[in-house]
Amino acid sequence: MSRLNIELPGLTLRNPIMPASGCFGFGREYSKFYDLSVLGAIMIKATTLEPRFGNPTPRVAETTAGMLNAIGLQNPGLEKVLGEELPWLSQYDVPIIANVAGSLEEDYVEVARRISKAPNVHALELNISCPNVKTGGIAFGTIPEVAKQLTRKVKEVSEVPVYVKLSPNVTNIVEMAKAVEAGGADGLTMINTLVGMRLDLKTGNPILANRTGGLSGPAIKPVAIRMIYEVSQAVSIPIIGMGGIESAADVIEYFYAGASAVAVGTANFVDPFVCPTIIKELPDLLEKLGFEHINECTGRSWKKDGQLAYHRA
Amino acid sequence: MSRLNIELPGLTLRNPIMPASGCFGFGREYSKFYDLSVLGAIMIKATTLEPRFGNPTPRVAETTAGMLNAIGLQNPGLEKVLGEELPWLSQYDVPIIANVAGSLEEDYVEVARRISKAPNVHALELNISCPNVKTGGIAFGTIPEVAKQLTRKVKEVSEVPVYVKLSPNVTNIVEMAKAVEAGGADGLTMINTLVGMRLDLKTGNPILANRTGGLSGPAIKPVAIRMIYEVSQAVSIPIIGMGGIESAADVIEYFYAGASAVAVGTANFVDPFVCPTIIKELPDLLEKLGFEHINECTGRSWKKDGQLAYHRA
Amino acid sequence: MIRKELCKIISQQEIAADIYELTVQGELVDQISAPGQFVHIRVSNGWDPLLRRPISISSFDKKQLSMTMIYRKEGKGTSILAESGPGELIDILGPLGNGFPVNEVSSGETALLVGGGIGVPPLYELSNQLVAKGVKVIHVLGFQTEAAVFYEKEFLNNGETYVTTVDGSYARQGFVTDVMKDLQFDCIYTCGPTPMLKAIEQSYSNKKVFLSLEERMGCGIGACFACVCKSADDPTGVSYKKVCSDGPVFRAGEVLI
Amino acid sequence: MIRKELCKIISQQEIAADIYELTVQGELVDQISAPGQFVHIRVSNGWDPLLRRPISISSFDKKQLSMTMIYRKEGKGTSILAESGPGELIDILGPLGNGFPVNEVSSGETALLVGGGIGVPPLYELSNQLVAKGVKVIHVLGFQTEAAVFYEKEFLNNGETYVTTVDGSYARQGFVTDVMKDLQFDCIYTCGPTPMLKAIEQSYSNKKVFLSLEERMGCGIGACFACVCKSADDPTGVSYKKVCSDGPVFRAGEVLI
Ligand SMILES: Cc1cc2nc3c(=O)[nH]c(=O)nc-3n(C[C@H](O)[C@H](O)[C@H](O)COP(=O)(O)OP(=O)(O)OC[C@H]3O[C@@H](n4cnc5c(N)ncnc54)[C@H](O)[C@@H]3O)c2cc1C
Ligand SMILES: Cc1cc2nc3c(=O)[nH]c(=O)nc-3n(C[C@H](O)[C@H](O)[C@H](O)COP(=O)(O)OP(=O)(O)OC[C@H]3O[C@@H](n4cnc5c(N)ncnc54)[C@H](O)[C@@H]3O)c2cc1C
Ligand SMILES: Cc1cc2nc3c(=O)[nH]c(=O)nc-3n(C[C@H](O)[C@H](O)[C@H](O)COP(=O)(O)O)c2cc1C
Ligand SMILES: Cc1cc2nc3c(=O)[nH]c(=O)nc-3n(C[C@H](O)[C@H](O)[C@H](O)COP(=O)(O)O)c2cc1C
Ligand code: FES
Ligand code: FES
Repeated sequence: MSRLNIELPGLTLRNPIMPASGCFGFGREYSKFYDLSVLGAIMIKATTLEPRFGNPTPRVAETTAGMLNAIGLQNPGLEKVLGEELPWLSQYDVPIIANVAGSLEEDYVEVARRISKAPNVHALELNISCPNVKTGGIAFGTIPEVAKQLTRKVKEVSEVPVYVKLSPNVTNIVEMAKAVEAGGADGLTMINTLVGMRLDLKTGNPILANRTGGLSGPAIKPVAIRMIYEVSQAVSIPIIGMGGIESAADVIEYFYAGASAVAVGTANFVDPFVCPTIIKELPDLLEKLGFEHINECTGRSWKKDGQLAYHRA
Repeated sequence: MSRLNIELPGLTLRNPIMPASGCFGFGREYSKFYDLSVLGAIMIKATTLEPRFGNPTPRVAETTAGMLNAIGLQNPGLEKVLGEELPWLSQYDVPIIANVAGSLEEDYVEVARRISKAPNVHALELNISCPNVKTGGIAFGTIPEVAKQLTRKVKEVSEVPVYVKLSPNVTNIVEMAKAVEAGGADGLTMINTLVGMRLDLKTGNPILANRTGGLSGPAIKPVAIRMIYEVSQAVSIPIIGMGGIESAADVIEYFYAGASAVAVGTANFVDPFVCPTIIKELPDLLEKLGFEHINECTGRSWKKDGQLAYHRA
Repeated sequence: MIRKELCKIISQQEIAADIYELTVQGELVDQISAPGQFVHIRVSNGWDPLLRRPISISSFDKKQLSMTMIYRKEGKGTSILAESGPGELIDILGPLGNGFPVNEVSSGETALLVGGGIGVPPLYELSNQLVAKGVKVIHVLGFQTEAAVFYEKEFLNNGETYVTTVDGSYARQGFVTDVMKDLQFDCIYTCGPTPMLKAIEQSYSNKKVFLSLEERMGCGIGACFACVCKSADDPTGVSYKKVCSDGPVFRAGEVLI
Repeated sequence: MIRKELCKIISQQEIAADIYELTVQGELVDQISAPGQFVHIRVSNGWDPLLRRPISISSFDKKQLSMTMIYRKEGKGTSILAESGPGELIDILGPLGNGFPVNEVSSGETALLVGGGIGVPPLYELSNQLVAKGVKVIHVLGFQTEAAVFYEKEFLNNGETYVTTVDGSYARQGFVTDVMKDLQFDCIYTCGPTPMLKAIEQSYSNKKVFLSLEERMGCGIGACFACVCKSADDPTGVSYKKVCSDGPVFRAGEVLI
């Protein structure tokens, strides 16, 4: 019996481990390292209506135990994702979560409407939180009413469940979470990156051409854990957690906080095998900790013993 | 000629390096390692009207390249700080910045009024941003109007310049900075800790008895740099920067971002000599980078060449 | 005086399952004032892991300027530490805290030294010093299981030694408190898990008892207030002691554990 | 095929001021397909520093399964790397990218290899392979100063070699472009700082020129879009190449530099 299978809105996962959006492209590169069908799901790179080149380089900068990125949502655009990337991915037995981005509400809605029809897209991840795009994004991710409205519009057209990706760059993350839940979100993914910056010692200029970028990696894990802990107690939709995950122990910590599945981003760059390695190590760790199934871990930090985890209900 | 002397409201500093509040007690412990008079200034531990025990233990937890603390403003109270700690510190030729905390506006005002009279207190640091105290604190640190009001009240009674310590746990740090500037703040100190959490793998419970705590250390440096970069362009009062500083290169990066002095917190725990080491290494690094004085570095990341740094004006 | 020093590793070996004995040489050994003091070890040059690790001094030799620590390889920091070998330099801050008061027992009296698991090490130097001044020592050492037992022979050399294992895989099955009941002594020195310390404090309120506490630490020198505990005579008030600088050894009844 | 492997360090030595020559052994050497490919090195087991460091392969030997990298010790990562010694294992991802096309010159023709500073290393294997197939090679190697010069003798063994130093402390004072003016050749292969590559691309638009680019990288394998550059034929559009997987070597005029 598997200790790892998980049911979430739209998603029947053989395990709760998936690469995070933007850290895995559309899977082609990592398919050279291992069979993508071992993954629980794949969160593909943000897709916008039109192709985008993104920001000028340098686009990444290292920080202590983290990195900044300002890719700027580079992607080949909806047509190509529908015409090439998703069909290519359909050779693998793995559900796809499509990350949807845009500048205007209409863009989001149009991408959501069309990409949700793709047969292997089982859920959308609404990216209202990208810190690296000048127009639009920021209000969607920081003003509850705006986020709720966008969620509702996207829900109206989507043929699959919609997860909303929350930005950590807010005073009150619970308020944002409740707003998108009220807007009809089927789940949450959190967290996106923290806005950060590095300056070059020699020139005094920002290392990133975009000046600021999104901080990811182990450095942000405690912030993500705290936010998931708070939000999971305030909403009744499931959370896919992310931020600095690099080991099976990290996955359990995210579940304890309140996550029902997790995504691994930056760690893929350090170790391309990190996802299959975690998937392989999780059952033994669960055994050692005395859990029959990983869903017993969800919310353990705040739930009374015996209370049921979301996905057991 | 010194490359390091700095003039800030109320503060004539032989160098811009000072230990951060809460990371250096009242100086007694570190005085066993070196002569405290080598420091630019000392930010003493938060002082409240009444003595406080603080939170239950465990109060610290390690994170990757960072740590969480939930000390809970433990301190001996205003009387004892005035009667014992400040007089003891007066044996050193070093200006003291008194960190003022409280639960109610009246508490802040009373502490500020009295502690600002102490002869070696040259400035106050208004701690409106402590994430580890249940009452009060959070509104002061996240609602611009409340912060402005408190700043104004404290300014009315303080006999020395008032620096306001900003919390990074807000959507819009610039708005907070402008509010306290409008309230009469003479300077800003930033950043305080990010709210974070760690869970124990074996028990599933938070490691900290207080559950959440404040994240400090190198992990948060890119967030601090970004915020100082943004705020320094929007206000005309000087900034004392902090967050993960551990080397002379870090100090320069903070100056480039817009700081006019810096504080070192967590790194003192790792290396008790970190402050004097940085002070010793700074002149050589400035020489290597071609600066005659450290004040040439302030705001370099966003200033046109030739424009003057705040403290040169 | 507390020093921060790059000490040279003389030897390191695994003496029981995941239990390492590490001997280093450094000037700071000369500053040690009592058994039961500890050091704060930086295990990496970088910032992962960030904090130093507090480890007790288990024995020292001022002539050789050498000291030995015994620790359990457990998490990130101690795992890295376990990889270092002879000749390498490690950054040590110490000696820290106040150790066991050896003068609380006199020559001819009997001291009971009770250690649990990784609380056993600091008792070894204490035992040596007590024996040297003519005190009779009895040791009760509790371990989880056979594979975790260490230093039994070393303690036996100093005096009567009872070993217990929780799972009964070696020596007597049970807890140290089971053995203690039947022993006669004038003073207890103990170090180990908190439940064990609590049990001993409660059962022997009529005796002189010294307990060595553990707490998560930041600075290790008294500056950060991470490691405080409440004074026992002011349980709801603001009086406190710091484990790192006022302890780690306290007289039973001095602080709330 | 790209592999991730713990390779064994055979040797490491400082061959010029802060310039290290590192030779390792591993199965991944067998996968190298062209000079100018690179590897992505993890310098720490922990997360500080986090990212791998891209370093070119400067020569390799498939029989011995060994390869050599030459790098400048500069920041955090390369400083840690410089401390490792023979026998240690390092985590290497590679071979990565597409190297220099050796088939663009034929036996009897002349290839000009132009390297600047730390761009010199990948040209060494290229030089060896060109010489092996009967191509005449001329090398122009630019360095900052005398102390930074390396591999002059090795290149001399393969053919004519001109060295320049910016400060004139060794050989000819000036830039590589000063020397190039006077030389006759059929094809240029170059690697070095961007201003040098730009100057060469502009001055020799009539020649076959292959440039190896540098860009800050995340994944090194084409997944993260950190290292893209614009296609030269679509300067304001969305066409791009990735330095890590489409490069690092490009034909002049292929991408905007
Ligand atoms: C005064 C004192 C003396 C000690 N003496 C010894 C000894 O002689 N031998 C020995 O094996 N252990 C001793 N300990 C416990 C030892 O400090 C911890 O086992 C060790 O810090 C764990 O580090 P890690 O890297 O294995 O674990 P990690 O899980 O990586 O540690 C994470 C953080 O938690 C702290 N931490 C974890 N467990 C403990 C603990 N039990 N006590 C305090 N901090 C903890 C670490 O110091 C670190 O800051 C002592 C503790 C104290 C306070
Ligand atoms: C394809 C390719 C091949 C290279 N080949 C060599 C070589 O053979 N020898 C050599 O000495 N150097 C080479 N470099 C440059 C080398 O990657 C950097 O010097 C090195 O990454 C700097 O790391 P650090 O730890 O010294 O500096 P840090 O300042 O600690 O680096 C911080 C971050 O910035 C990145 N970075 C800093 N400088 C550069 C740079 N110039 N190019 C790309 N990333 C950078 C680092 O990789 C790291 O992510 C190559 C770069 C690329 C892209
Ligand atoms: C290079 C890079 C690109 C990213 N691109 C996207 C993106 O296109 N859409 C998105 O929602 N998140 C994007 N993210 C954020 C990640 O999906 C993830 O939320 C974040 O990095 C935290 O996880 P980590 O610490 O494991 O990387 C990106 C992150 C990185 C590092
Ligand atoms: C143990 C600890 C206690 C702290 N106590 C206080 C405090 O009393 N008042 C305050 O304003 N900031 C306090 N801080 C925050 C620091 O002053 C500083 O803003 C923060 O730690 C970031 O700097 P660092 O990364 O260099 O530690 C404390 C930080 C730590 C780690
Ligand atoms: S550990 Fe800092 S006061 Fe004890
Ligand atoms: S480095 Fe990731 S795409 Fe090139």
